[in-house]
Amino acid sequence: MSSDLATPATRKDASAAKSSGAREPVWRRAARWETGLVAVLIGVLLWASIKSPTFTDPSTAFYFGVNTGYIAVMALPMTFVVMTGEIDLSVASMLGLSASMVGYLWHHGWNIWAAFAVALLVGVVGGALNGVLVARFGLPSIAVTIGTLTLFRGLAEVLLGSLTIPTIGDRQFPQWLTNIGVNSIPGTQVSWSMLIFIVLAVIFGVVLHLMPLGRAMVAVGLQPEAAQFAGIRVKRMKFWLFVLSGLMSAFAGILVTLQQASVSYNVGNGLELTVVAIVLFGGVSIFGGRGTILGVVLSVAIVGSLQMALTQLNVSSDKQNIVTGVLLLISVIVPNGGEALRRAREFVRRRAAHEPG
Amino acid sequence: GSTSNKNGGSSSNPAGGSAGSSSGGASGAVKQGLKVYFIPKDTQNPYEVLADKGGQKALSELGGSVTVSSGTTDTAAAQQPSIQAAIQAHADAIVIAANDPAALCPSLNTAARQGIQIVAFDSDIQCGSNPNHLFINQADTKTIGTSEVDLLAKQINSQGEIAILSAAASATNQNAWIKYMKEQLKKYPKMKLVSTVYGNDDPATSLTVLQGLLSAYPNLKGIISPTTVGISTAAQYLDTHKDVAKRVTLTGLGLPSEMRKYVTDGTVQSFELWNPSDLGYLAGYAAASLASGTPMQAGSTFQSGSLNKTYTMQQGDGELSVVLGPPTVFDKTNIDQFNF
Amino acid sequence: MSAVTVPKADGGVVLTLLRAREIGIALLIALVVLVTALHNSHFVDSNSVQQLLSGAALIALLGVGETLVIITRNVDLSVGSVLGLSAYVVGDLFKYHHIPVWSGFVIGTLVGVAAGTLNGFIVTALRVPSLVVTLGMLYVIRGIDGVIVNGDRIDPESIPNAFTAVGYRTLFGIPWLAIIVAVLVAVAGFAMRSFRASRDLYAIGSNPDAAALAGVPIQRRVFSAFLISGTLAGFAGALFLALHTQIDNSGGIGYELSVVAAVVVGGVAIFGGSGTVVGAALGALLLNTINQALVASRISAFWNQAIAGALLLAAIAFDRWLSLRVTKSLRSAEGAHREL
Amino acid sequence: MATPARLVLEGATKRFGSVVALGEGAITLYPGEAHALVGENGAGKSTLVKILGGVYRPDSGTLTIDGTPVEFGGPADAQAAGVAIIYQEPSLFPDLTVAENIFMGRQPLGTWRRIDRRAMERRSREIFTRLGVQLDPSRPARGLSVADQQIVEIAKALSFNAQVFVMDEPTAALTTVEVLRLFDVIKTLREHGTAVLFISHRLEEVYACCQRVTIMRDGRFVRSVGVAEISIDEIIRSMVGRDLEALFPKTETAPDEVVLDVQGLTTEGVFHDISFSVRAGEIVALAGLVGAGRSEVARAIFGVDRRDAGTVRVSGRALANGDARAAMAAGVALVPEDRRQQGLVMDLGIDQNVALASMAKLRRGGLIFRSSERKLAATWAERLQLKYGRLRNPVSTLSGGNQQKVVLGKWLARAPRLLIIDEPTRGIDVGTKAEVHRILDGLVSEGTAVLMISSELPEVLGMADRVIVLREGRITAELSRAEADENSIMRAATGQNAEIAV
Ligand SMILES: Nc1ncnc2c1ncn2[C@@H]1O[C@H](COP(=O)(O)OP(=O)(O)OP(=O)(O)O)[C@@H](O)[C@H]1O
Ligand SMILES: Nc1ncnc2c1ncn2[C@@H]1O[C@H](COP(=O)(O)OP(=O)(O)OP(=O)(O)O)[C@@H](O)[C@H]1O
Ligand SMILES: [Mg+2]
Ligand SMILES: [Mg+2]
Repeated sequence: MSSDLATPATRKDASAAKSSGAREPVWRRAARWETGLVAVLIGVLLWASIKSPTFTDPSTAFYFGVNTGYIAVMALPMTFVVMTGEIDLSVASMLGLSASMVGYLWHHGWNIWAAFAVALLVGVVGGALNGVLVARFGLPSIAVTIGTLTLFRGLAEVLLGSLTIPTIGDRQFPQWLTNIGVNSIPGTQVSWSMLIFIVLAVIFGVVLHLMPLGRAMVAVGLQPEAAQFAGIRVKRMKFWLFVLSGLMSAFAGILVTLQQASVSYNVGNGLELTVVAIVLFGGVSIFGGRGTILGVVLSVAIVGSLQMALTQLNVSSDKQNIVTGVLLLISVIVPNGGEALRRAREFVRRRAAHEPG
Repeated sequence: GSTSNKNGGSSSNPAGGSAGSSSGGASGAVKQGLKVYFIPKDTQNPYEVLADKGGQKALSELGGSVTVSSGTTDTAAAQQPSIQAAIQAHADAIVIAANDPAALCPSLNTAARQGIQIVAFDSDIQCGSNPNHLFINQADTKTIGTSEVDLLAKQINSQGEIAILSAAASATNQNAWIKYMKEQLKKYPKMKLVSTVYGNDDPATSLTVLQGLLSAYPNLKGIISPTTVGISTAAQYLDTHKDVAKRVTLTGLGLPSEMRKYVTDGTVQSFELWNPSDLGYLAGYAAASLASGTPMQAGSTFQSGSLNKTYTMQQGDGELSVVLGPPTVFDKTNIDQFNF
Repeated sequence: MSAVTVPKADGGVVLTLLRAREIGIALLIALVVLVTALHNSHFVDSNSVQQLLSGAALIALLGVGETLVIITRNVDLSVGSVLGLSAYVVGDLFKYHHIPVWSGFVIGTLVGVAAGTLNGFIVTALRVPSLVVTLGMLYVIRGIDGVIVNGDRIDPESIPNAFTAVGYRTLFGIPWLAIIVAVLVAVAGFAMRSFRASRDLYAIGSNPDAAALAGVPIQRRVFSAFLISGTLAGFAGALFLALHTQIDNSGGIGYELSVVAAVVVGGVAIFGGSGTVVGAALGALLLNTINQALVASRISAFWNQAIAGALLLAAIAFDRWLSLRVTKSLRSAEGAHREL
Repeated sequence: MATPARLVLEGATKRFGSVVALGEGAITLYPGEAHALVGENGAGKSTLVKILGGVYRPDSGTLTIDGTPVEFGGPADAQAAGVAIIYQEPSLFPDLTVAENIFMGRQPLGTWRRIDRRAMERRSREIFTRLGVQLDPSRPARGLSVADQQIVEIAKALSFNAQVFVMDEPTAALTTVEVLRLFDVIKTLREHGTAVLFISHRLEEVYACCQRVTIMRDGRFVRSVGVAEISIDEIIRSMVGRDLEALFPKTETAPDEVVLDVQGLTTEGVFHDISFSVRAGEIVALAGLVGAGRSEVARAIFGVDRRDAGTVRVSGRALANGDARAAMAAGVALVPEDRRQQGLVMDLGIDQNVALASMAKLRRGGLIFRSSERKLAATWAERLQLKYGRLRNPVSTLSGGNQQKVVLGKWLARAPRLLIIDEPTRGIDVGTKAEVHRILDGLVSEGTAVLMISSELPEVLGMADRVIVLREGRITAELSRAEADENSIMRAATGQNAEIAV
């Protein structure tokens, strides 16, 4: 992007930052949001334990992991991408493409590890395509990734068409691998995909909050031009973050393939908005530069356990949708609500002061 | 698939006998207070809603209860939590219309291992023997495929180019029917299937691909749309484009209530379906019966309440299934008698 | 030291023409149509052209509102849900309350007004990012729709013919639907050029701080943009019902991304400040044309989505290339006039 | 004065959290006068201007226009009251045409309240003619140079027919000729009875165009006098509150080995065949008019822009093209011209900004801790005498001069071998200016090579050991300290004999 009159920085000033906490240190804002999330999480867990007799069943933890683990894995690179002020809407399609690639190769007699390797490579290539278009050609990521969302899903359809792998007569996927969808880690109720997510979350958290790369991402998200002048390779960073996002989505595709022990091309359809919702609810600013991995982890925990509890209570999925939407709205309204109230009060005061005069 | 086939085949006779002696084939043997989870493709699909209501009716007749649970999107992932909830609630049976033939197998297998009976309806699962399950077939899969081709053939004098307007490319039931349509078409050498297009059960997409189809194949004589959204969208198009309606004949699977207008005004001559409510009702009875100890194997029988029929499980298509009955063909003469 | 007229600076006539994005997109559409028609002359049959237009009409209409919102550096992801809700509410009233035909359009629009008001209020009064707000509203409105629909479905026979006529009637071979939308696009296009309030929208998106300094009532204008977007989505819901003549809970699912794609392809800058509603409408037409052309070219259905995605990327890239050329020509024009 | 005041602001205060931006602001403007407002960076001038413009609502204080007390609810109210403002930061709409930028919100209307574009462009052209510039009103504002942006800002304010005309540092980016033209315009405005408030850090301009001057210090009104009654030194003393040491401290040093060697540097359409070198212990100034391409040369050397041709060597090692990281590793630092966009991440704390370029140094076992960032920042804040509240406060809360010090600290923390500094004192008050100059002088004494870009001739003449003059992207002269004077530089910069009058 050129150094034109209106840069992203002024955009941020105008919308998000101008309100409440712009002048406050980042960590204090974040800390407060995370505190709120912890409170919400505790509230949800308490409420669910009281309301739903089966919520305290140990298997809930396992199911929670199975249902949310692979989505959460995509939320991590998405956090990085959003931190730098971009967005990747192609993650769910990449998940589908990678899974379809595994299925396609498996169907054609490949070794499972070779199939995984190719699927991950597809993730890297797809991510690189996003990266090139966004970082090198300067195209807006929201538009590019809507395009690749269609493209990747389309390629998955080309690969598998109407097939579900394994088809009748195919080999089954190796059972010791597909067991990750059925069995928890021995001696615990933690699913494998959740363990993977937790390990990754620690790594991503360290990178974001304690490493130069993380600092650089924050700077890029807040003010790309200034970051560039500080020697940060903005384009290169964005490129690699999209590659990372592609890779992790492909990995999530492998996870989901194993959990379901099968693949169709439409696996993970529509998950992109779920991933974005999780990241945003975790307190990551859509304008970039603000957010924590802890927030995203808490968000995963809240969204996942709410879904478990509501399904157990047989709350209709439409009402669950409403809950998801309301959570998102709360995530932006609460931090800004105080400021809005203050503005409203001032407005009323001014009105009142004007009227007699 | 093949192992289960063999097992089922070899053990069918003695097991059938024992089933007969233990349960006596009477619905009176059904346990009270059964908990059955109905997991439709999504909670809003009107067709599935009718089926669920049928299931509810069945279980309330039998003194049990039905929980309907699913997502809002037609994905396997959205059905997963419902299966888990059923497991955790120690349900007696799960009746599922699977969004994916295989993706739910691991979860369903877990459920089966906890003693939950698995019944599939509308769209079958392909899990081999993990778990064993009973498929409530709306009509014999092969019959649906062949009869639709026959229906169309009758109307276009068995000749000309035809096409299929399906739902999503990955829809299991659609693909199963299409397979048999293709087989049946071999009997009509003058009818040529030129294309299969996918409208994703979205009316707008269906319209776009339909028009694309019509311009790609100007000599198209017939369209089979084995999906309710597809056939009604196509019917509306033909209804408003009489020039096209004159040369193109439409048939497939549709709901009488959606199609009545077009059959009455002659745009569509005939199409098929079964009563979705009966389908759910039968599934409910099957699930209750299995949960009450009827063994899941070929030859087992169970009563079906107001359907007034004793159904026998059969090993067909490599899967254990019962067939609701032949599909009803709707046309001008009978369409007013149906209100679903 | 003469006044520099920018267009002459670089690239000549072609670039000047292309600078009006609309012409570039129109050329692309012409290209797609031409290439397809060379393949298959039936692609330009009147039926096919009618479907090209009416298939794009709803997305184009939503695109008008979306353009207004995006120009102000916001985005409205709730349009698909609003359309679905509006369509169902209208259908429900036709079916169960037999409301007069005209009121269908009014009520549909009012549903949109309510949603737009809510979006606009949250975004402007609370000053929160619209992407998050409208993503939340996408879920909330779809959920409310589900609660209202509750598995029901509105059938074609419940909807008055006079209402559905809007969906299929033509005037001089052009679908009413397309005419209605074209008129709205033209009016909006004219207004966006000609009135102070609409220029304010561009100012806000181009540089919000400067807009505030210039005394532009930012919050009021952004509110209006959301209100208009909601209103048009509501109206589009009524048209959706007229076109498809039936509705359940699934109307408009996923439209938000199609609309954003159309708008972006139509040359509206996703970060605000520039773009036209005419461009957005043409963007919608281009995408629909591509989809229909793929089927008409007899390309295997499995390839459709992949090719559509690739073409979408190509269109975005082409647009970027164009605007880079334009910026470059502006740069080289600059400086030439500076007095030393 | 006998005439009644046009505008009176009294006892205005404004605080931002704990920062008191304006403690006791006051100004009185009379019709037909040009009134200067001066003060150090952060004295509160812009804050006062924003109060006049209705951007900020004062916490207390009264504003009277033509004897009537007024309260502005927003910029629109101020405009309606006849107050036109040119803000310090250009605020244009890049996507809109120049004419629309000028008339935003006040576009001339035709029938049916339609915007009359033709009238709008005609009137824009008229204003440009008055300003003596040629700008196409129908071109988009995107791509305008900083100077042209400023011209559009001025045109915007002129289009108001305002009673009160406020200009916050309008000349910072203008060439001499344009400044003179602006003074003419101000004169015409005065003759029509407009009150003009003029803010500038170039005190000679104050004498050239204003009748009275108001001095502010630390957010407070200090005094208001006629310019004839006060000397520059006195103004400075009132601004700074103390006597000022030399503005251009200059220690003579013997230049050492070549640190930067540039050969044949070219970027198509911007600059051509630039070759020069900078030695350790010397300051080389790049002079030239705004738009000559000096900043672009600096950016290409540092590697934030790619070059089309040429080599850049630092201490004999060639730098990769377009790789700022490599340049930094080789010991190059660049203090860019636009500190708000390029120099600083405005929403990050002072500490993180200072540390941003020193990540490698601060890393402990691959990790960065906030405490080490803060320690580094504290060191430099003290050395540079930074005025701040807390180190974790966002730099956006600092005044311009202090922001510049943060940028300096950020790069000096890397102990660079070569410091490129672009407009080191643009928009900086005289007090801080002297400090910055002293810092530069200190660096050079320690053996750092400095490449300085400056549009202020006194600064170039006062600080540089050698001056390289650019005109339209080409080197037109290389002058030693002895050869360099206003005339020789301007001749090289303009390619003609130019009288410098200001
Ligand atoms: N929005 C703000 N939030 C917090 N502090 C602010 C804000 N705006 C200004 N300040 C502080 O108020 C003080 C006065 O700033 P102001 O911009 O008015 O100074 P100035 O006299 O215009 O300086 P300069 O000559 O550098 O433009 C400074 O200390 C600045 O840091
Ligand atoms: N925003 C811009 N848009 C288009 N061209 C620009 C822009 N900025 C600079 N240029 C072009 O680049 C060249 C040099 O730019 P610039 O004004 O930065 O030079 P400079 O000598 O560094 O001046 P300054 O004193 O402002 O630092 C000129 O030809 C100018 O036209
Ligand atoms: Mg200032
Ligand atoms: Mg410069």
